[in-house]
Amino acid sequence: MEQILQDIGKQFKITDIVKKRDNLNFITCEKEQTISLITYLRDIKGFSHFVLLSVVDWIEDGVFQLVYFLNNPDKKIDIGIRTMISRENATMTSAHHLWEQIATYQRELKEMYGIDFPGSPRVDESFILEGWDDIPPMRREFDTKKYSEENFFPREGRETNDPEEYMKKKLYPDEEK
Amino acid sequence: MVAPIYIITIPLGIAFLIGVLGKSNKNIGGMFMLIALACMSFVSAQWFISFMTSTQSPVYIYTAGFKPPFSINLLMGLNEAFFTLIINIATLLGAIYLYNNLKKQGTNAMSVFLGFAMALNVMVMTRDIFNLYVFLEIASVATAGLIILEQGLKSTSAGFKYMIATGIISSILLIGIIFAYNYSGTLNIDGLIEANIGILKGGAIAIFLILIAIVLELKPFPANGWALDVYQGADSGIGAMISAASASASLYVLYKLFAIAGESWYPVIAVLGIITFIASNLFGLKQTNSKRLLGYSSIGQIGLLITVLGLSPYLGDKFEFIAVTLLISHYLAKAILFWISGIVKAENIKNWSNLRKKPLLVALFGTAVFLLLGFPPFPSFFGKWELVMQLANSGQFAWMTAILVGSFFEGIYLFRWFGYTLKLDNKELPEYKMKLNKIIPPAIFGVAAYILGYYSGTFVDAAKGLDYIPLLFIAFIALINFLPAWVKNSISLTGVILYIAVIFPEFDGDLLRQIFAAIFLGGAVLALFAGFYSKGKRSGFHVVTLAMFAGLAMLLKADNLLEIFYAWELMTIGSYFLLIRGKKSMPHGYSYMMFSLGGSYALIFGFALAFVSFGNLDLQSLSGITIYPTLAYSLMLLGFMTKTASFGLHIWLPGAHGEAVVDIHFMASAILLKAGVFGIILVLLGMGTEASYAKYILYTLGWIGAISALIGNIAASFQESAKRLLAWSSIGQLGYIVFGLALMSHLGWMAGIFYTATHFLYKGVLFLTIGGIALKLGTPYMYRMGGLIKKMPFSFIAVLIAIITLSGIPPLVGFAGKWLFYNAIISQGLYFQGIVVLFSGIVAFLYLFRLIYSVFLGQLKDEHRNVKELPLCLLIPIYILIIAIMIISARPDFILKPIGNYLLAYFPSGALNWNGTMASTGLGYWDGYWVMIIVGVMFTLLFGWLLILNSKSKKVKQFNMVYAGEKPFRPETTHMSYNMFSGYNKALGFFMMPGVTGFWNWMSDILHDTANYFRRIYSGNGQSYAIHIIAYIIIIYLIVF
Amino acid sequence: MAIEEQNKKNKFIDPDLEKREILSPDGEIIKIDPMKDYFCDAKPKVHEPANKVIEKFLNWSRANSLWVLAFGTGCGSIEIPSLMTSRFDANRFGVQMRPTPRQSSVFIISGYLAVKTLKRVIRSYEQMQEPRYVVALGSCTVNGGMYYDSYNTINRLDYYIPVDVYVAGCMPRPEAMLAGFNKLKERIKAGRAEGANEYAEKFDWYKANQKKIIKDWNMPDYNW
Amino acid sequence: MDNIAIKLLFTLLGLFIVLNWGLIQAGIMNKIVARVGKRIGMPVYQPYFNLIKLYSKRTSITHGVMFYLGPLFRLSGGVGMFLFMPLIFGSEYWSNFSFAGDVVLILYFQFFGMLGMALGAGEGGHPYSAIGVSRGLSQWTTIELPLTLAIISIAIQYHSLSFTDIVAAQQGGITHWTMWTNPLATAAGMLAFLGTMGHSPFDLVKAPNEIPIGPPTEYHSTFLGVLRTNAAILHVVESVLFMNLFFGGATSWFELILKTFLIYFWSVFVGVVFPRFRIEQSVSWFLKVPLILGILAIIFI
Repeated sequence: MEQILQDIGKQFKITDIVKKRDNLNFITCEKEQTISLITYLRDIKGFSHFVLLSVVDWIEDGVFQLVYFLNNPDKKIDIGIRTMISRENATMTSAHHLWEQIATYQRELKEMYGIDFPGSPRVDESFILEGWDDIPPMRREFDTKKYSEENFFPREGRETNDPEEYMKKKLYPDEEK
Repeated sequence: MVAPIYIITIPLGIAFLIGVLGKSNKNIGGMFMLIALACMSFVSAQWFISFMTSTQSPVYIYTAGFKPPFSINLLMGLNEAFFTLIINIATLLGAIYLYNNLKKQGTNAMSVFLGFAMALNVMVMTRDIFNLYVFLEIASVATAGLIILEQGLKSTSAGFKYMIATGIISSILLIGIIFAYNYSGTLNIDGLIEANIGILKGGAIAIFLILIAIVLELKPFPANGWALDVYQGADSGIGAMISAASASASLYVLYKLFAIAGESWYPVIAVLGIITFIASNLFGLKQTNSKRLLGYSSIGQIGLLITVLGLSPYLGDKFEFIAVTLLISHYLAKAILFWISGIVKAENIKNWSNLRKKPLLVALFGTAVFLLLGFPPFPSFFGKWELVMQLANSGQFAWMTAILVGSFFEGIYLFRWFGYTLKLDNKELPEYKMKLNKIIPPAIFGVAAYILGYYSGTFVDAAKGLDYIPLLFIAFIALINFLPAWVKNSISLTGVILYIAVIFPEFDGDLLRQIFAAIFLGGAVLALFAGFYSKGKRSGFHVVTLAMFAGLAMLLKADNLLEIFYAWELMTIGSYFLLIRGKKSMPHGYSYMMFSLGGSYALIFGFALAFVSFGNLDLQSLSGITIYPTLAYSLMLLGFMTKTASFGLHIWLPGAHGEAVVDIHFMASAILLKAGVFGIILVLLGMGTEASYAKYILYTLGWIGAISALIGNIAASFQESAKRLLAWSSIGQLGYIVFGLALMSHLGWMAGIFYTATHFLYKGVLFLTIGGIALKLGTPYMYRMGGLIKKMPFSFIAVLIAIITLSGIPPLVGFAGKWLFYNAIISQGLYFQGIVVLFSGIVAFLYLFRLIYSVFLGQLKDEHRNVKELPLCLLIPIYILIIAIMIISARPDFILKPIGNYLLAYFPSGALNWNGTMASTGLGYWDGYWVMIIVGVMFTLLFGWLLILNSKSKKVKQFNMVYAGEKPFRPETTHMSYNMFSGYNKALGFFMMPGVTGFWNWMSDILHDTANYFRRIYSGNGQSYAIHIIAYIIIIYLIVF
Repeated sequence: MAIEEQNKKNKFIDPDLEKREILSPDGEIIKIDPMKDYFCDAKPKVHEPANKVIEKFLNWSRANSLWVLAFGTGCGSIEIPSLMTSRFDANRFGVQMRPTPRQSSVFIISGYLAVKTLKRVIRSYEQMQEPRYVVALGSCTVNGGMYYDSYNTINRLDYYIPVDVYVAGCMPRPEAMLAGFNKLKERIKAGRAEGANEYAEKFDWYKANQKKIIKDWNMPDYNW
Repeated sequence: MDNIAIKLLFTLLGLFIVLNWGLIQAGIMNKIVARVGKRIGMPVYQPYFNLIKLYSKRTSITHGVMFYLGPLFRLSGGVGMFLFMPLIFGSEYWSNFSFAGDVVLILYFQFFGMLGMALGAGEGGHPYSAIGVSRGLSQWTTIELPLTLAIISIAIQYHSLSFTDIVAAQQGGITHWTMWTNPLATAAGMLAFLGTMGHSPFDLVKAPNEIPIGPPTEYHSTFLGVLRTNAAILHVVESVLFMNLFFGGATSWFELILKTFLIYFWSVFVGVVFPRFRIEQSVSWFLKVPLILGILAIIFI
């Protein structure tokens, strides 16, 4: 693992290495180098299995953090490649040519976060949400409660309670502190 | 009377005259040449006519006033008159054909041509063997000159090889003559005959050398490589001359010299001939060059004629008829073919498809092909028939087989070629023009073929009863081919109806023939009526249709075996042309013809055995064949089963029928196949069940029927094309019929005949509707149809009734067949075949459901939203058939009772008992009338009930259905039709392995590979050809002595 | 057409429902409007109950023959199999599962309902034959339950299809469902389960609510 | 004609009895199946509720004429089989209209309903209908094979295809039944019977979960009611067919009810025990054991 990280460091600009477990590391690299890093890992270092592609919305920093999660089945090690892309006009190079299934992840990200992957197959088609016309719902600036109230006819008289408080009150009404 | 010597002097004189005229007067020279040839033809024609019409005695012409042996004498007898006539006519027409070529080459070429003609005449007429040699040489030289007329490497080398070969041959001939003179002291043929030199020791060698030389002149296999190059290299016009005129002359020479040789040489010659016949036809299989192919065919035909000469002792008084008809056929056909090949200028036979642009040429080509292969109404048909009959009469079955096999090989390549011509899609075709002088000669020969065909028919006793009126009517239709289709259709329809009125009373009292006449001719009326749908000219369609129906009608009328065979072959021709009309039907039409041809030869073999056993050709001769009866009956059944497309012989049918358009499909399937059934009935009636062999034949036949039924039905279930589905279904249905007949019991035959009739009805409906729909929608594939019930309700009802009938569901009449089968099987004890048949009957549900569902139900496609109901001209015949089905369904006794009564004559036991409308056997009972009433009443009552309960149903559109919470996307993706019975395919798909097709392909590959392997002896090298000739002589010598 | 404009605006184009031109075998060009040609566009009608006495008898039999559409919309569908097992045995109340809406009379909305599922629910509901009943399970169908603030889960089912019986809980146990069925039976027998007619009466209101959240409305207004 | 009128009345009565017996039988079988699974199960009279409910649906839709007529064909098939089937041996009036035809008629009249149903389902336009029909037909072809063999074997044995004769020959105690005298044919026939009933393991045709209900997937309301009515009649009539062929027929209604119950129970019994076959498996299966039994039945008759 260390060896691999060293090798990567020789060729790519790695900013941050987080060691979670012996066999799981997260590394952060630049947006431009990401795809070539993944290709390198896949072809040279034996990370032949693509696990998932995920994203974290750092609205405070104004960035999306993409995480490509790869697995090396021979050595039984995992690696997560993090890369930051701007929230404004979020686009990322598509990686569907490496693993076909990435296209599906990218389609989901496009729908849920509005991150564009030009050239990825069917990336513009709706994936889970049919007919969504608002801002992508998983972006943190999207106010889901407001949306729900506007669209879904909330039933009047609905109360929301903290379960712990509520149960306490109900079961032990005398015990007040 | 003009003296025969003028045949020689006129060309000689004119040839010199032309030479004198010089190069400047080519036109006059040409005129003179034509006039000379015309005069020669006139002289020989005059003599021929006088020989034929009066008791003219042969005339000897003595040169120089002395009698032989001191001078050369010529003979003008009937034979000579005939041969000079055909030679002169051929040369005259050939000169017309070659006029421009000859003119281009100048007057010398004309002189050579005249010399060529004269030499051939003298070869025929001379009675002096040395004179014969001289003129043979002259002819050779002239021929070589003519060959190199067309300047080019090929023709020059061909001419050279020709010279080498003829040089060797001449020298051998000369040596032979010297020997002969040595032993007999005379050169006169009559003198040689008298001397009977064959009995002398060295005389045999003389005869051997002379005969072998003449035989070599006739290009026997394998010493004929040079000849092939000649045919290929020479101009087509010259090829025609060599093949038609020279060969005729040489043949006559051989015949003349035979008299010297004596009886003992006949078998040798016959063997040489048959080897040539079979081998060159075999080698023709791989040939693609048209002229070379014609060369093979020519050589083969001449081999056949040599064989006939050699076999003349067996042929008795029919020898001359056989020889002349075969010769004439070869002569006409080869001349036509060579001439046509000169017009189209297509070397490769695949390029002959540009012949299609000129219907006249196609007609001529077809005439020539069928003429060569001995189809009616041509002379060769009668010639071949008599040949086979006489050979059989003399017990020469091996010869018969060999000749038939050789003919079959010839058929293979001729029909492939013809198929290419008719159907091959070939884009880059050379342009060509039809000049009048090139088209007249083949046209004349074409017409002559038909006239002579009629004329030669009058010489055959058995053919006296043939009815030529339908053929005349067909000829008339052929003449008005340029009219639009509806006019021809109306005329044909009128003709057929009139013919029915004439012919039907003839079958009075013969129920079998009445039923078949109703199917054939009633079918003809319906088919022609349906034909009104077509626009345009439909060039040639009516001729071949009527030919097929004429054949069918004649089949019923036939009183003897020849007439049956005549009708059979006529029908084959008609149906071949009908089937090959489809878009992609070239391979299928071809395989149809191959099976038909093979079937015909099997038939003729069987007929010959029947003829020999019985002594005459009456239909009774089919009963009680004593010579090889198993073989005879098997062959006849095999021959007829090629039309019923029974298992093993069925591979032509799906493709051929699948490609045919609606009315042709109807004719080919619902009607044509029944001809085979009729034939099988005739054979089985003759065979009976008593004989020991009958049991085995019937057993086999029963299994064949059962397996056909099974294979046909299972295969039908896996088809995607509706038309192929119906075609396979026909195989299955015919399998039932064959099986029913093979039961050889009252019930079995009743079922068989009943099926024959009802199959015509319901399949007719299916073919017309499905065919009409396929035509309307432009596709036969079921997965591209669907939902048409809303657009074509009448068609749907028709198909529904037809499939209920076909599947044998009560109350419609199909059930009667199933019921009879059950009873017949159980009472006859053929359980396992019977089970297979019944199983396949149930399998029929698969394809029937698929047919009606995929076409009419399910999802209507976008592009079919505006289609209309079928045209009336199709609906009317369909509904006539439907009405017939309903009548028979309500009262099945209307048809079953007469059949039963008829069959009592043949199968007295096991008949149905009729109690009113109830039929019963020893086993079960069934009352079609009551079933119909009960079902009808019940259905009406329940319908009323449903209407009351469910009056407020909301009509919705085609996508308003439960689609798992989704909506259907498109009709195409919602219509479940492709590979419909996939589960069944997984379980029973192995039945569909193309085993039979594979077998026949394997056979064909073996044949072609053999041909290809042995063909390599023709290296194209003149020296090796010379060696071939010499080796041939030596080998023959060693074998003979 | 309104749906079409809306779809265009939102760029939710369903290629299968676009108008298209097809060449027929005769060479004629056919214009196809799938929405009109392939779907029936009639609206539902109110079907008045028959004569009171007869209706009572019919309702009795309807109540005793509840054919449930096997369509699990949410997490509650996992309770349905256990409902049929020997422990709870809904069969004895005449409750049977049917795989197709055409043959079912009861629709169980089993829990939360995403907008995407709602579209299918509406289709299936409209394809059921009248009279038809809806049993809604779980608090999600009552007021959104724990998903009350989700961007794609509805809050109130009765705004979209008429509901006969709510079975509250998260999740209600099978016993509760059985109680719900018995409640439904009572309702049917009393002749109060006329949801289908209500739907037809207030059809426009229901449709407006449905279309408000189903943006790519690619189906006819009423799915026959 | 009086004869016919009385016959008609008796036939209608018989139809009524058979229909009710069919419904009750279905209820009893449901109950039995439920008890096998340790459930209480539906009430015995549940089929009546279902039927009334289906007939009293307020709406129905139709996809076209053939769709409308499909159930009618199906019901006609069932009723027709009933009409041509003699119920009680020795009774002229309970022999229905069996004078119109013999075993073969019944055998082929089965297809009347099947074909109509298949066509009606086809016009529904639903691909699942077509899949169901294609499976059903595929399976039927092979079901019929052992059945045909068995019938032929019986026909050879009794020299008759007539029900009356076949039943008459079996009178006089259990040892005269075909079951006893021709066990191979009975075995083949009863295996075919499993297929005709469409219970597991041969219920892929109606495979309720993958191709909902198979052919009648689009049928509902009254149409489905008609189909259910037919099913009730048909199940009894099929059982009567096998009873007449193999189990000595019936001389009284009680005997008929008892025997048909047991015969029908056989298919339910097997269905409860065995899981479902795929279509090619069931096709191959029928071409193995039952076919061989049928062939042996003919050889050893």
